[in-house]
Amino acid sequence: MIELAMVPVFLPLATFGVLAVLWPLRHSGMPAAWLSVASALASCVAAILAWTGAPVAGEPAQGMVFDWLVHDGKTIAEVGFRLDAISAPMLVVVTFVAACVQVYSLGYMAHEPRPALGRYFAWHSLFIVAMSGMVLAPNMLQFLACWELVGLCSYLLIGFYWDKPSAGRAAVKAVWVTRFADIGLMSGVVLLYVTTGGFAFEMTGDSGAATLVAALLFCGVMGKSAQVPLHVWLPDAMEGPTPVSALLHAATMVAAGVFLVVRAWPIFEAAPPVLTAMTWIGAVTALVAACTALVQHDIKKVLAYSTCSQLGYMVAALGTGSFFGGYFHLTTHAFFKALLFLAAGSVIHAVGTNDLREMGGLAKKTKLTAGLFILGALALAGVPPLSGFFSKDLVLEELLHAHAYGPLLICLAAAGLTAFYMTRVVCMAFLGPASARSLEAHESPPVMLLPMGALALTAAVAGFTTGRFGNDVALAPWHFAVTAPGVAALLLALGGIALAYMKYGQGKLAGLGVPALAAFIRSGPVDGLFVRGWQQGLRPLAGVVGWVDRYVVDGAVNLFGWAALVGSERMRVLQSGKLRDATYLLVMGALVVVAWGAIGGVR
Amino acid sequence: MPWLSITVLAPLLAAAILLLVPSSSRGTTRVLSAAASLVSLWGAIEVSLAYNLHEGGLQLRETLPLVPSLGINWDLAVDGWGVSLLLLTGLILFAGVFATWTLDDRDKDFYILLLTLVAGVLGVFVSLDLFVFFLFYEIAVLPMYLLIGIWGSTKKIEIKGPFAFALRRLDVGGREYAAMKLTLMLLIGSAFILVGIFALYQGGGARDFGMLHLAEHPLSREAQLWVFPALWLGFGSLAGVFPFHTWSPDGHASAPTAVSMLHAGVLMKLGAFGVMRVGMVLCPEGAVAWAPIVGAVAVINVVYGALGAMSQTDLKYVIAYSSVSHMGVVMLGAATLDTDGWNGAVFQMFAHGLMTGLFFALVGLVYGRAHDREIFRMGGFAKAMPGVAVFFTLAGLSSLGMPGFAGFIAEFLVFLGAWRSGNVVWALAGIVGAWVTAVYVLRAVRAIFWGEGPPERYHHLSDAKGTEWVALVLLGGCLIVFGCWPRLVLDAIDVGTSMHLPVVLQAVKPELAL
Amino acid sequence: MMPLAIPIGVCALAVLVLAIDLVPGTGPRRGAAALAAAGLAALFVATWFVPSGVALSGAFENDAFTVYVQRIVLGAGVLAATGMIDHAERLFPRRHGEYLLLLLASTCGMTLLPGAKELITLIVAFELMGVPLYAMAALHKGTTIGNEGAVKLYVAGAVSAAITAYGLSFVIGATGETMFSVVRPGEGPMIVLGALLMLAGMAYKLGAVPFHGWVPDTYQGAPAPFVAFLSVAPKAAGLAGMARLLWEAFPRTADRWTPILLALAILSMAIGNALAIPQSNARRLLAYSGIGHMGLLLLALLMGRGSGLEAMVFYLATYVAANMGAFLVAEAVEADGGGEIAHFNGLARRNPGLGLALLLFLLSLGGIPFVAGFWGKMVLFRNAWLAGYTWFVLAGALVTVVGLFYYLRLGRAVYIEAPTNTAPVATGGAMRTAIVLAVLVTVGMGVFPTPFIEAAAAAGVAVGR
Amino acid sequence: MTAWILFVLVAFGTLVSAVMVVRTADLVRAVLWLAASLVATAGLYALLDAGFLAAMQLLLYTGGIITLMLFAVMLVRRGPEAPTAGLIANPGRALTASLAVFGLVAFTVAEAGLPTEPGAGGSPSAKLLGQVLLGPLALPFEALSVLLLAAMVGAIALARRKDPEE
Amino acid sequence: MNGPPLEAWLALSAALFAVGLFGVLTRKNLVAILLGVELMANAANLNMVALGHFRGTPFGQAAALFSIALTVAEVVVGLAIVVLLARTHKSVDADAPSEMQG
Repeated sequence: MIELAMVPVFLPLATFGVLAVLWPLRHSGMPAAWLSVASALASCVAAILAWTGAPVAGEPAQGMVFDWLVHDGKTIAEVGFRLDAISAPMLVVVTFVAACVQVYSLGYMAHEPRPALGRYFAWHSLFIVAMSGMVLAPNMLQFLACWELVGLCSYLLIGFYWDKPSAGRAAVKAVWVTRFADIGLMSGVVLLYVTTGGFAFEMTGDSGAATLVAALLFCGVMGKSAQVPLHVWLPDAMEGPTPVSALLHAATMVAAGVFLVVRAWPIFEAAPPVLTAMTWIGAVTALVAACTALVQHDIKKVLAYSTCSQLGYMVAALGTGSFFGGYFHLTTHAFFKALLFLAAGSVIHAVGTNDLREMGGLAKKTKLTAGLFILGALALAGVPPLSGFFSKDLVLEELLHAHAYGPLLICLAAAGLTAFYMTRVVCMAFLGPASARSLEAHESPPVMLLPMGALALTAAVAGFTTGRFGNDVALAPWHFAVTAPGVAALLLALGGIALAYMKYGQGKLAGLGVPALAAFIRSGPVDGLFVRGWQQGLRPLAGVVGWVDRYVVDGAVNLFGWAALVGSERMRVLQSGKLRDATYLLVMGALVVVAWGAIGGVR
Repeated sequence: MPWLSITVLAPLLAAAILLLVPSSSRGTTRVLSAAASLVSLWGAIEVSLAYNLHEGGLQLRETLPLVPSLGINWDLAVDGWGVSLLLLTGLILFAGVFATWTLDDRDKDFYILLLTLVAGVLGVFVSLDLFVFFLFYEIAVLPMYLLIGIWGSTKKIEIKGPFAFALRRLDVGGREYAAMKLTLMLLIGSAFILVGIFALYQGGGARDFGMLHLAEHPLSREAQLWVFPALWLGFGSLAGVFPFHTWSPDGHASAPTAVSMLHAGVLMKLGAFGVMRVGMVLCPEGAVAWAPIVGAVAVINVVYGALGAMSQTDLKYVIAYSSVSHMGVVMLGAATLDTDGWNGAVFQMFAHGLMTGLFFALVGLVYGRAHDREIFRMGGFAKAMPGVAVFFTLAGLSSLGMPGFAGFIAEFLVFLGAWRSGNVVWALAGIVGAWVTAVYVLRAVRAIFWGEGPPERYHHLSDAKGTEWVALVLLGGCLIVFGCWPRLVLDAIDVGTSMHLPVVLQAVKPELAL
Repeated sequence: MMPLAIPIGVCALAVLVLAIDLVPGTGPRRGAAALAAAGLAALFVATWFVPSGVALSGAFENDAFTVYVQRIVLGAGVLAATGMIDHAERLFPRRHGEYLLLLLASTCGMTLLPGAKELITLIVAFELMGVPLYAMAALHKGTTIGNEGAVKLYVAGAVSAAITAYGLSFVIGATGETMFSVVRPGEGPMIVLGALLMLAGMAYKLGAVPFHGWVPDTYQGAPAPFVAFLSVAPKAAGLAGMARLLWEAFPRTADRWTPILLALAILSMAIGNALAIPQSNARRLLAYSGIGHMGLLLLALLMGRGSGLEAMVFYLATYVAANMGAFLVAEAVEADGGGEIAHFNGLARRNPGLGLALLLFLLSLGGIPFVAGFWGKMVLFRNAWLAGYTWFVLAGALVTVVGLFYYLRLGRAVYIEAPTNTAPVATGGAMRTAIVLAVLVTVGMGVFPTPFIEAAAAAGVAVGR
Repeated sequence: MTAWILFVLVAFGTLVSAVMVVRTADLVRAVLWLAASLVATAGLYALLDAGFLAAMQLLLYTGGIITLMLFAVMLVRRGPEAPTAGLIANPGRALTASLAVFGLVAFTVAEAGLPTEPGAGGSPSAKLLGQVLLGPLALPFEALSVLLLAAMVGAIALARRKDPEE
Repeated sequence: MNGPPLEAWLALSAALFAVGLFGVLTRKNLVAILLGVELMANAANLNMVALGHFRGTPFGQAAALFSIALTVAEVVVGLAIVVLLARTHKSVDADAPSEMQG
């Protein structure tokens, strides 16, 4: 079965290699695209087959490793594949969403110039390789390596429109922030090696080191999975083409952080203080992101903050002590958030702008897109029978079990807000009077609608596949209807939808929002912090160091040169060129020589 | 087949023959230099193939008495480290020769000096006799003066700061200034090395300069306490150790492409190699006593170099400062006295050599076409030169430690070594340094290559042509190959480390029990 | 008598040259110089066949040390004779004979000096070496600075001769004998005073610092090929004479005069190199660099028997070719343009051969590998280190860096600066052969120094046996 | 006793004439004073019963060098001698130097054990001197001849007015 | 019959030497400097003879003889140079020839 799992790594790698080296093929446009799409689809099929044959929780993992780093003759780090209950489902999610997005991109990116299209699909294949490599990583080192490669792909894909200055800044910002967080991750991996002598995912021995390693690893998670202080790069990442946002910045890449915690669960399990911190950070992120999403005008920004909020959910779930809740929510969220982004993409494709205020009444023009978007929105809001309801309630339930009442309340509030802002988007975009732009909107071609349909299907059905996520008990679907948090969440969701519909659908309740606060949140206060940190902190420090090096350290070195030159010039005066001075010098020299010798001896 | 002598002497022989070739015939000059570099590269490859990893230790030994009465003999042998660094030099030389294919004024002299320089470098990596080691070291340092002096470029530096009078008197920024400063600082370093060598020689009974002989008769602890710093400062000045690094920015910024490729790519490694192979292996107790200070200075190097690079707006200065920072990582690795640390240090020499070689080749191309090095005046170059943009990004990613490239392996091993040998602060500083590197490298890539089209003042920008691709593809390819399959070189380096480190660790005092 | 073969040979050659000059006829006398050069070369070869041993009741001994220094001096003589032909052709075509006779007389003195085992022989040989040099310095008669250089050399020489004589009187007074072997056991203040006076009297010829007043002006003013000879041969023979005097006549009082030599060495090295930095005239630069080198040589001298003198004579051997070559190239450039460093601009492009030769000479003077100077410095530093002068080696190495600074400044003019006029510098056939010879010796010794080091080792031990 | 008186007289004569050599402004008179001093020295030699040497001194020194000096002075004297030419410059440093020399020699002489009365062998007769010159000192004797030849040729080459080239 | 002791002779020659030295250092005229040198050489000869006499060795006088001869050779060349200098520099002042310096 392991060979099947290797397909999603080697096939796209081959595709990337071919596209990278044979530039005529890359410049050929559609053939290159189809090659990449084919390899993505094949990888998806292989992943699903591998998942069916994969060992269920408890069974030994199938794996294959080659030694990579060596230390005094012994190998200290291997590279390879490890297929088990945790990695198999994630592989399916990744490859499935990637395949859908690639097919979707055929339509969405059709009008791009040929070489750019080739480049786009090449990097997409590289992303699949990196993501699969990370999912199947047998040890923490390969996980870290692929984690960084995923960051590289995000940098490349965000900066796809490299001639747009804003895209360039966004791409660089993404890397800076994520790598800043990766300082923690790398230190964690190094500490892991130092304490355990290897890179395995579990840590025997005292829990002190485990706590520290877990905390450091969590720093990396906060960066990649956009937890509150370090989430500033995610909204800017929307500069990339929408399929990229769908694949990377919604479904898979941002979830890497969560998957890291799941993958290295034995370490985190042995570090309770880190877990409690995670619940709080997750909850806070969920709430803050939800509030910010409320006030955004750009449809993609709304979805970005919504992703940020859902990631908060997953992290909070992980913090409760069982990784299943987070993991399950991750998978369901991947499907419906990818769906939402693709739908948003076809909306943008239709009206040509991201600004919600210029949209309206698209339901009539783009029925299918509207229908799929609304389905996704409902799943996100947590309306049964869609998968969102099941996974979100599982999270709330776990929070309840872990007696984390504070985070529970915050998450409930966030759930309500989520429903509210999704409905706001639906009303502003699809319902209400048609704006100038939406008049000449037209439905997206089938090649875009087909993957959205597939994702819609999985978003609906995913709720029922609880059994295959590395957990031992399969929960019956109806189990949630009865629990208290489940009911509370449902009520809040319906309330949110109603309120939002009344405000934006029918224009009542005008006094609800506080425009000043909305404007302040939109301005991105946290982002401002980072920018100021760079402009007043790091850059001036570099300036000072540069100045010190050129004028002080280098100055001191030049001082010697200067002293030598000036000193020797001044000494030239001694050599007067007059014969009598020379004779005098000679005689006095002789006298000193003789005196020193003659008198010196006597003492 | 005495491969080592062939590899070392091929460039010298070619230089000698070039002397006789009339300078008018450009073709023969190029073919001859390319042939010489090919022979060296081929020799390096032969050596690495012939080197038997299981056996380890010193192999392919060639000895010939040179001045028996003083105990000096032409004693070449290669250990694990020598193999990898020989390979690096061969690669960089081959790329360097092709990078200056289009040079036209006085190209014959250029190639003669370049080949002499490389012969010096090759000689140092493989010579066992300290005297011959020093002899090659001097040969490697001196051609730089003429190379920078004749083909270098001048950059106006604003004169200010507390020592403005000194700067004004020495016409800072000029190419003669840079050439002279570089040569003098390195020669002052070699003065200290000479003193160190003579101390070792006397300690070994003043009979033989061979390193093996000297290793058997180590100096007393008190003597080692001052001999090691002498060797460290001497070699360190070439490796860009903090207070003596100031020649590096000016030297590399003024040097022509191939020269800075070779200098930053290979010559700085000479310094670090010297510190480890001569300094640490022959003065173990000195090395152990001074390791914390060497490490602390290396940390300054890393962070100071990275911040320095960030403050620069001239492309060549950015790369030069980044070399100082990366060489700091090498010295950090060396100071850890840990297997991973040393493996990482030597691998970093290898990886950084490739990276900087590629960087300076690219900078040469960009400067050759745009005749400007101010990165914030450029923009959108990717439209005109996509190939250069791709390889520049590739080199940048490797320098910021992106996995899949050689840079990551080296830095990761160094951080492992640092943390394991108890200097956590060094490791953290190194990791932060890597992040700062990411900041200024990506900023440079964006400033030069991304954005709308190139500003109108750069009219005839074109992508790399013909032979220029050789350097890019060769070095870029190596970065990826050695990044994905590090064992190709790491095995040899590990063999070298496991041969030398125990010698140093024997001198470890109990309190530093590993 | 046979051990004296070489000095007698040189005298015979001198007389022969004089005889040729007497032949009536108005044509320029090129033949004489060629004969002199050939003769000296023949004598150089003859040194291998002259039996060692004592001559004339012990006044002269022909041992390894004497032979080594004689070879250096004869080699310098050959280069000087060939080098001067074009210069003389240009400036005093009809007075070859006088110049050569003086040259050979001085060379005869120099071949005598290293073997002198007796005080008066030493003094007379020293004067025989010195007096002709005064005359040669002014022989050009055309330029004002030429005569100025000569008079400064002369006055320094005359005063020093008086001081030496005064010193000699005390030594003879104290011991009553003149043979070194007899004077050797002598101690006491009178001998010390005599020894020091003689030391001070002879030091002017080496150009050590307090006595160096005349060096830069004479080097700049006097005819260039003569300066090439003056900058090397008298120093070599002078040092050899002093080695004999100090280590064979006054070894007992060594602790009194070694610190003085050390002081002279440090002063010479420091001030010589320092004053060379701001020089703009090539010959003055080489003059001061010579004073710098004298610092190292004095250290070798004071280290005494065995390793010290070995390093001294070997360093002198490596120093001869490079220094004379550098002056000969300076002569060629001066004849074409002028003596300032600026006139050297772009020499490498005007005639690559000359440029490369000068670069090799400068590298050898600077102590860079693969040319003779490197080995000279290394052997000296090694011996100094083993003799305990560790700090001196570091100081010497750092001063070498200063040396390289001003050598490279000259090198920069040759290789980097653009030439003012691109016409190649005209060099006569003889000058070219001399320069090629110097290059061959410099590079040859650089690549294969072993025989020279071994011979130096034997020479080092010969003194004071 | 008479030896003392004679010594004092002649020594005084030498010293006075030496001082006058240094003091007189006019060159010719200075040379003549030098001649006087040399003759007095010859007298001293006689006192030290070095008869041959006294003769040599008179013959060579006074005869040879003084006449040469006079020729040189006449050749050199162009117009009227500038009055200041002969005068003394910076005597201060010169005085210190000469006193230092004298002091040094006095100091050493005081230290060294000197033979007080005349040596057993007394002063050598001319015959013994000859044997010495041609015995142990044969080599310097011969070398001296080469030196004198070279000095003559050099002097003529420099001083002659019309070179063969003109 | 005890004539003046050795000390007296040495003192005399030292005095002569000192006067000669004074002459060399103070006189501005080149020929006068030569005179000074002559005095110093003469003092040295006197010293040799005196010491030779008291020591009873023939070498004193022999050395003096050689010294006289050496001084003669020196003076000959010296005067030739001075005459040549007078012709080219039009003056015999010691500090006239100082074009070169530094």
